[in-house]
Amino acid sequence: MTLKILLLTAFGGAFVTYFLGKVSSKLRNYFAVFVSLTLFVAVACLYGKSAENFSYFKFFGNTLVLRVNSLSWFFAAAVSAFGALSVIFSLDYMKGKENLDFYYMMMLLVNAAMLGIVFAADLVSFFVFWEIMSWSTFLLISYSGKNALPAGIKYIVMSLIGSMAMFFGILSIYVNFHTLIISEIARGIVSASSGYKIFILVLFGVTFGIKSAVMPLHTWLPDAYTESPTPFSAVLSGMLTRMGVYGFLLFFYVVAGASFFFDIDAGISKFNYILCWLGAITIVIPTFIAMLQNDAKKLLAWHGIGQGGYMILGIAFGTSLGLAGGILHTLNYSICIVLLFMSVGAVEYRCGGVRDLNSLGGLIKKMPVAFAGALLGISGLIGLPLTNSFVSKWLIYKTLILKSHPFLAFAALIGTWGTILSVYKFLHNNFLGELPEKYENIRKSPVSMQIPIIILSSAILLFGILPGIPLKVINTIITSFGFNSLNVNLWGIASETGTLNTINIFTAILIAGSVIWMLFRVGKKSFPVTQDDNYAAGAYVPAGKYNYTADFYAPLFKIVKPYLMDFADKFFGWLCRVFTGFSEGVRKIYAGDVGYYVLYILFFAALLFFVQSGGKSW
Amino acid sequence: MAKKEEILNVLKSFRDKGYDHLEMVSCVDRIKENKFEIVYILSSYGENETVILKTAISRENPQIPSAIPVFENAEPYERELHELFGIDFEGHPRLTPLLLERKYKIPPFRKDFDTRKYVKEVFDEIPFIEDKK
Amino acid sequence: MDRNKISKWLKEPDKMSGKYSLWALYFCTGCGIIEVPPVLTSRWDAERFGVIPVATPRQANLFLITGYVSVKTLRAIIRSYEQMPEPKYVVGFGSCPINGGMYWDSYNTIKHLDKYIPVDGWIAGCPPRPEAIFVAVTHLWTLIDKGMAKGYVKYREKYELYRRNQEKVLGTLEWPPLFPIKDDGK
Amino acid sequence: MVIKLIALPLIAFVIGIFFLGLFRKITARIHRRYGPPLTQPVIDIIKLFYQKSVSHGRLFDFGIIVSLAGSLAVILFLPFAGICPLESSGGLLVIAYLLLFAPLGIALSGGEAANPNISIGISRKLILSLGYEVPLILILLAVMTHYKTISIAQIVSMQQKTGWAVFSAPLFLSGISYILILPAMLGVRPFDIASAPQEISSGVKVEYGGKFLALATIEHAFHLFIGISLFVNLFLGGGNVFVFFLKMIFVFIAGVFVHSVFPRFRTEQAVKYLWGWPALIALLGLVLAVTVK
Repeated sequence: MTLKILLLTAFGGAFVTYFLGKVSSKLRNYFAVFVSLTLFVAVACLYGKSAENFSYFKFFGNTLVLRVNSLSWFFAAAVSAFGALSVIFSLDYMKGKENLDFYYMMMLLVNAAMLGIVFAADLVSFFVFWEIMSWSTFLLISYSGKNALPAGIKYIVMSLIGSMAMFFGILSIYVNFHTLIISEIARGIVSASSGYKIFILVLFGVTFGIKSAVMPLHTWLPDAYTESPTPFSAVLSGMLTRMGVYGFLLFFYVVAGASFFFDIDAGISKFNYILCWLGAITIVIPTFIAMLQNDAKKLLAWHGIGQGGYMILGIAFGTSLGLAGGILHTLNYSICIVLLFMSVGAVEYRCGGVRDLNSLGGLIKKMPVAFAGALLGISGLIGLPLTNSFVSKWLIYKTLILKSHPFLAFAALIGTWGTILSVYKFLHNNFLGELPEKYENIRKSPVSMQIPIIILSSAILLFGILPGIPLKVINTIITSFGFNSLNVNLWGIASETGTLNTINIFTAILIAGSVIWMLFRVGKKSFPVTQDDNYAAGAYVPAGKYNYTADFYAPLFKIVKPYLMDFADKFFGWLCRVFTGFSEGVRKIYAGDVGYYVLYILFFAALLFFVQSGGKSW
Repeated sequence: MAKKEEILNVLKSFRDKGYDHLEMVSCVDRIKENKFEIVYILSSYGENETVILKTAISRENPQIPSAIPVFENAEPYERELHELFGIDFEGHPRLTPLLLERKYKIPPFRKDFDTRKYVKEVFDEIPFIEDKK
Repeated sequence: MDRNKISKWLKEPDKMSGKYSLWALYFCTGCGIIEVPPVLTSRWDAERFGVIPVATPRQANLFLITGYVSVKTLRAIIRSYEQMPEPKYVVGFGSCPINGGMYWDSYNTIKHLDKYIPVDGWIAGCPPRPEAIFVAVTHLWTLIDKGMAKGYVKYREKYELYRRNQEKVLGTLEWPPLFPIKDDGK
Repeated sequence: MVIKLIALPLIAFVIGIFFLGLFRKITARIHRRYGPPLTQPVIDIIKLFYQKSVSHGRLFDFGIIVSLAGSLAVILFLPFAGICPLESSGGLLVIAYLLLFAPLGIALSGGEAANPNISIGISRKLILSLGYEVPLILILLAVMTHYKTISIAQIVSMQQKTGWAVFSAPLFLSGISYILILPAMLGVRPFDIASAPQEISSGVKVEYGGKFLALATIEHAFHLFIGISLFVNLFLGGGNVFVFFLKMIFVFIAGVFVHSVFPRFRTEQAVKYLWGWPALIALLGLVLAVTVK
């Protein structure tokens, strides 16, 4: 019964928070933090338990079921952890904004809905929680009004398309198998024809593809990430978008079954390769588009799309190494991007809402914690050795190379180098370079922002040096899918063709670093100077005259800019305009004048009469 | 030679004739006549000809309308003349220092500026820094 | 390499390495700079002596002032000199930085460079021949050996006087003093 | 093991510094100059350690240490004539990633100095690295797909059976492409846009003086060593210490010749060049490596 209580706490906590806010805002804040932390602890206690099937509700004769296994635990832990951290982060960030009761309620509601999704064992509760999540997300995205409203609408329209696809899928499954419980469907689907299976997978693929922003379906994401309040951007990018990945895992490997999923190559040219290539495209194009962005959050948003491609690639490729890499990358990427959004949030909070990369700079001396967070975050996003993403990316590359798919591997590796360029721009233009004069008196970020940043930074390093911790959980997930178990130890993976040993890398870098540090100490002590004392061809250049941040990659843009366009967005915009035109046309018929309607009724009556008589009356 | 008040009209008429390039604005200090001679050098790309326009202004009250409304590129030349000769260009948007680092009582290019005296007063007054003995 | 040199290297590696690796910052002030490209390139090849041109004062330890110094350039020269790391040596090149040369009565050219920054050596001539630069370099070596090229030490010790001289010509300098100035109540 | 761990960086250091000296000497001879003595880089480094320097903050110090430590770590993972103390730790992919530490460290270090020249230098460096990474990744993938392994030691040992990869059937195109991008990887003349002394006052090294510059010079020496020894490992079949060294010198001298006769590319010219013929040849090489077994 624990799951039921857990979900009740989650949903109940959200509503209680709203009403507590009417009493006292301080009480509301503490309660929100308390609820989210409780959820995290409760989820953490579920570690290792699995297959706890029980019904909690009857729905038209079908029992609705919750369950926990290693897959749902993995996602639930991440959801509750990021939820708690972003609520803590909100405390200072949202201070002084209006409608806070509503904001906190929605934050908790989104978390609760995501927990519901991962614990749901039947498709009805899955669908219901999915819809709760979509709608509360919509309300949070358009929370700040103005530009946020169109972004929210874009999101909800895309999301509704996905939901409809899922709805049809669920109906069709119910008609065919007369059950909605996932494990029973999985048993039933084995005997279904392969055409039907593809039909189901495509329907659900659209849903989850929209949610996890696979390339042609990504258009909602950049605006939504940019416009929503930053703590929620973190949740949105960290976990909410990754619900799509959870959906993919669930339907490809649990519902459809792993053995089946790779056998479709008889009919169409390998279903999973199409997904792989979509993933590869999703990696390359968005990371290059990200370089063009000047809005810090938008830059990160495009990375949200791009890094999603790695997960899809790893999952769809589907060897035990690749699958482990894909799932691990989901977690790793979430840590990094939540951290980066929080650093942006800290900067935004202190600089009065500015996140234009062309007008910031030099904040490292003022906000060292936010800088450290951003540095580790971008290292993680790149996948430098000793950060967490290195391991997951290594797994994906390796499986692609060893299975002789170098072109996919090329897309993935080039994506990494594109990532370096854009995230370095992000880091440099925010924190390095010259400090503008107006930010001379900025203070450090508040403690409520520092705590999540420090926790996530240490998580990056911990999972980077000891990747065995998450890999052990992931190993149980992939064995439950029916794949071979990986030979995981605490600091890496041993396999027959090339092993990964992070402890070796760690010691090598540590020893090299300390030797160099000693060498560094041997030299004459250096003399600290301020940024004013800088070589400028002999001239003295005061602060504020010295910034090179605009057009950071100008020479490259001359070459690549003509080829970098968001074609999907343009296509959807065109579709939108066509529909608007169509609706305008329809509106001319429904003009709102009673006289017209009477005319229409008479006309249709005459027509009906004519049809009824079959033209005999003439 | 043109008159001081008419200089803008004259420049404009030359520009309309096709002398559309102001090569430079210069100045000569006619100290004996107590006058500054302002020299405008215009040229025409089409005709490949150069025209030199001159006008004279008094030394006590060195004022002349700025040529910027006609030729925009007169700006730095006029700043330079303002700095070196102390001529006021009426209507010039910014007569800020261009070349010189120091302030001089008499603008240094005027003929009554005694450089030797100035050097003795300023540069030679600065002491050498002796080594320790 | 003879044995004498080896023992020298072991005794005072700082002096020896500083001697044979003079990285020069050329301040292209006047006509003297025209003599520098032949010095660097194939004809005279300064790299034999370990002299190479560098682009920024942070890396240089030899400062060549090649020609007259106007008031405006003086500001840049002081700035560059202060940005050079110690030990650093200054060589005035041509007669203009020595005593004004042909600009001895100019309203805008400072006459004696060593009133504003310490100069370790002079090369006379208007302008000097490229060979003179090598003579200067080898002479600088002996000065370094004997511990006589101590301009930077002098600058540190008498920074107040130098700064006062600089401010007499340039007005108040924008940048803060390099070394703390003892305030003696004046 | 421990002896190897200590010996390999020392060998790399000596060879790298020797290369720096040789570099200046050969360039001088091509210019018909006498040139500095071979020991000149050593003298320079000693001098730089005795010189004072300025520091712009903690990251300024930290970045250069990270950069050099990254290069040093790469050397520990890269076999030199069969000597490789840390072979079993991820192979070529780890090296490709560890190579990122050096530019990123310098970029971070320079970033704190707030000098626009540095920012321009960093941006050029990153763009150039993106430029040569495209063909380089294609080349590395071709090699890894052909030999079905990501371990360099295995690649070398397989070449000793089948002959040098640069002359073998499926990989010769990749080898050619590697030669074409080698100057860009080493950062020598047609591609020294990131440290152009004339335009941007030696780019990222503007604020480096004293020990910072010394460490940066050592990093450059290591970088020369890594770039060339990677080529010798992957395409020229390794060899024992003497042969390996001979092959390295051979490749290096070819690089110096290119360096001393070419002027500098503009950034976009460099990228256009790198994404042109070298990338095309590398792509063909990859296709060949996938199809020909």
